[in-house]
Amino acid sequence: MIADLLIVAAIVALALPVVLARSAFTAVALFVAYGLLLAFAWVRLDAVDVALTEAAIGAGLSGVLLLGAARRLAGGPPVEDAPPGKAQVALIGVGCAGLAVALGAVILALPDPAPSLAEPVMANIAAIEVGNPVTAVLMGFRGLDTLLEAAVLVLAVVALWALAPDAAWGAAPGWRQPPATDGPLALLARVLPPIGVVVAVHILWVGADAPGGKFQAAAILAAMWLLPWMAGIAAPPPISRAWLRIVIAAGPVAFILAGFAGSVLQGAFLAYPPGYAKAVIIAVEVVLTASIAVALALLVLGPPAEDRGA
Amino acid sequence: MSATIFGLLGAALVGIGLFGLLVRRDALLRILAFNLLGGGVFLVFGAVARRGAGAGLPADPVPQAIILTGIVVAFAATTLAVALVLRLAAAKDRG
Amino acid sequence: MTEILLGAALLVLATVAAGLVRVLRGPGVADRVMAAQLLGTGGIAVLLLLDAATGIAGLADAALTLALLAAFATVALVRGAPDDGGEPPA
Amino acid sequence: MSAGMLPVLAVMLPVLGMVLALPLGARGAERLTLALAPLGLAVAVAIAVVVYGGSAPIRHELGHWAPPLGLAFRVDGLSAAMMVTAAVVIGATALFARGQFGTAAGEAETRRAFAFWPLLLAIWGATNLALAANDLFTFYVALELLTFAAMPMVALDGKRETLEAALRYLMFALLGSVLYLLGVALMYGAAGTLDVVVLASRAGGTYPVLLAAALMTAGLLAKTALLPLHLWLPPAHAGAPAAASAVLSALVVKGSFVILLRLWFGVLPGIPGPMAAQILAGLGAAAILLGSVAALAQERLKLLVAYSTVAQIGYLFLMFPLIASMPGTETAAKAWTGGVVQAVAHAFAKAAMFLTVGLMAARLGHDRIRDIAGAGRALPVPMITFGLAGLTLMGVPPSGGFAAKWLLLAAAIEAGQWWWALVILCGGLLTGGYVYRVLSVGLRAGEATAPTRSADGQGIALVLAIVSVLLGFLPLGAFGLVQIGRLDLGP
Repeated sequence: MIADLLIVAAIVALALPVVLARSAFTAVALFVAYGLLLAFAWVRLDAVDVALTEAAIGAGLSGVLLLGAARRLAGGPPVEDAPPGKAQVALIGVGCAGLAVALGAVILALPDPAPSLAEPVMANIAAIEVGNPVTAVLMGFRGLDTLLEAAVLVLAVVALWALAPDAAWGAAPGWRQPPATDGPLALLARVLPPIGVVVAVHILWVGADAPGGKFQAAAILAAMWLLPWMAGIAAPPPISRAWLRIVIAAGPVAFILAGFAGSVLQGAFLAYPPGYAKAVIIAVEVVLTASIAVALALLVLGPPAEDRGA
Repeated sequence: MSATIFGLLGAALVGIGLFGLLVRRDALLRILAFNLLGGGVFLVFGAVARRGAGAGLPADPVPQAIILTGIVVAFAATTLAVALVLRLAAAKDRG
Repeated sequence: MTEILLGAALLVLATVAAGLVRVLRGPGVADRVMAAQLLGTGGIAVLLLLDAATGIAGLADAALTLALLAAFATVALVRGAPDDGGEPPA
Repeated sequence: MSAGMLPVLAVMLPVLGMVLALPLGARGAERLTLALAPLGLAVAVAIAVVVYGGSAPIRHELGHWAPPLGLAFRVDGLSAAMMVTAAVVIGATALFARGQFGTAAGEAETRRAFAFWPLLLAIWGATNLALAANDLFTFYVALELLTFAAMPMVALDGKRETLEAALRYLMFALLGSVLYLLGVALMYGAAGTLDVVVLASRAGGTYPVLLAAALMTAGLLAKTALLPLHLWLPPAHAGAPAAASAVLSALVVKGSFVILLRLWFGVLPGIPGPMAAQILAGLGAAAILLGSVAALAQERLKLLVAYSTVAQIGYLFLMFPLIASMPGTETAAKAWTGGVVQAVAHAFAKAAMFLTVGLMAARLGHDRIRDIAGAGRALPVPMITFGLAGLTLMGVPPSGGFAAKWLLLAAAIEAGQWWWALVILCGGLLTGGYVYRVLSVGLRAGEATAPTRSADGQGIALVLAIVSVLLGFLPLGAFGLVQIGRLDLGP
């Protein structure tokens, strides 16, 4: 209870200045701290799977992405329209506060006891053959959503690359990093990835029966893959590389093929053969992890940029 | 109890994020505000999940699974928005 | 024993919250960055203490993840912070 | 193979194609798209035949898990009609786009060609997903797919204005998504399920449900670009390449609209009061009138067509109060059919119009309306296409647009809500105004010449325009298809 209130107070104390910050860089630093605290909120909500994801993506990958953007925009961020007037700001403020209050009131008015699918999930989890109920939902009961989300990530990579300048097409993704430095940074970038890969494999493996799984493992792998590039001791592969594109596509393709196998063998898309459900799920998850990791890393890097050759 | 507290936090974050999205003109700050807003939405969902504890589980796994995929997609959206803003800034630099 | 561990977790959490003041007030970017790092370290401690106290599955893994990603974010901060360590021009 | 496989194929073929496009590269993706187009059309037609023949929706429980725990596809008459529409529009656009985005053998892959084909397939798959799915979160995934595919389509030319339009669109779209998702969270908290059919029996008119519905509606309206949330649409649709504009106007905005129909008439039949429906239609009426006036005032052809989309979207919302105030009656059925036929007819007409306007701009070297005098002689087929598509938009008989507007008009009068009838008539006149303006300048003698004489694609646009007109010749019985499995009549 006290811990909850402490976390809530800290999160609000960070979120407000993010919105009001004068410089983008300050706002991003605040935002990274906010992401870390959010992970605690998820632990307190008994959502350790989500806490893992939030720590990896919310605080880690997002932080790196946004810090990079803030640095590049430091010269003068693009301003779109004229800023709203004082009266307008006040009006929007009242409106947003009203929405927040209404939302809070409605949350207090949610039915008690809460309707839930926890029981049907546990009653049927044996057929999915995994111990972690969240994984059972992701890969079993709502497998279609997960499959399509994996496709969304592939689409996001296509969309990102579509934003490249024509002159840079086919080149390596991302902006040119400052030249390599020897010393602690380069050392870290050499030492950390092997450890990270082991941790990622562990998180993926336990994910079948305990909190963890492909998204979390993929986020860690992506971070470890990015490290040497960020430290300037290695360069990412050009986006025209065939293997890169094949790895990104492999996960969703494997998932879709598993789905059609269910159509043929079991009479329903994404139905797993009894006794082999866990084997199929883990096989698909391993391929998916590789695809998602590469996709996430490429999304952080951004499209190929023109200043690379300059 | 935790569910209610964090649900209300989610509501507050939705208000804060929406305010930032509508009032700020700096594109990067808008992206941050969008992420605050998204975090608030996920917390509301998380509160709903926690309230749905049952069958020996501390929380309803269905909304938790939805939040997981939601976080990944929100991240992808953020990367696209950032890339677009950077590209636009580069285009403006060239005049 | 559980109470002691939970109390310790709460104490660390309070320390982390105190560190937030630096994140919020700066004045330099370096101050904020260091404070954000304290959050990461403190976060790992809190998670491990909670793990020992409650035994909720996966907390140790969450701490592990946080440790890796905090190091990752540090690299980004070091490479990304403006050279002077102060506020970039607004 | 059971009929349940058909919706799975309709969704998964384009999605699989989109994913495979990445390793295949631009040339392979182009060929794959052109191969999938007839296949997808065959699937869509088969779906329509099965639904029409069986007079019942197709259901398929994925992984044999029944809702509320699992997910099910449910394809009713509305979905079937829209799936056929999507398949035709996508196929026609793909053929048309070969000229602009094709890659010859041995040619290096360009950015535009690399991106266009998977984005097109993604829009197709996402549209079919929005039509087949029956779960509020699966709808969210479809919305995200649509956004992620449509945004880069807008920015495909890479010019500064189009990048700005894309950023504005992305901000609107992301805000819409997140509001929608907040509504989904509340809905789950209130009812413990996200399945549309199960929700219909569980979601009462409690405060959480009402706020959820309001948030989801607001989010979907931003994505459908209903006035006053339309600001992103004209620069985005006018700035995109012609082939992209065609699918953006014809399909992407309809995806969120169909989800809105599912929400109002599937999840919450009768719960949003008649007042809310009147407000929605009021916004629609404002969109019709202001959008048409704005179209009249445009200097550029592509912007004119884009503002015409803002106006034509308005018609879609006139069905809401007519169904809400007369639930279960003949009048409601007329309004439903009218709205759906409007969505279909507009998809064909607007795709034709954007393709043809793109052709004209490419051949004439500009799209300034006052300088197209002489285009009637230089570019007869595009001018005819524009005119035919214009007939449908005006609602002149016989055309698909006429059938749609006539049904809406009749329903409005039967429901005693004559003011909507007035709006429909005024809208038709204004539409006639801007279509006539283009035709009158174009048919005037003038020096506009088309230096390049390639005929690529003008036939495709003409066929789409003819289809939009021929819809008006369909026997009324055929429109019965869209009545099958209407959710407001019960599951």
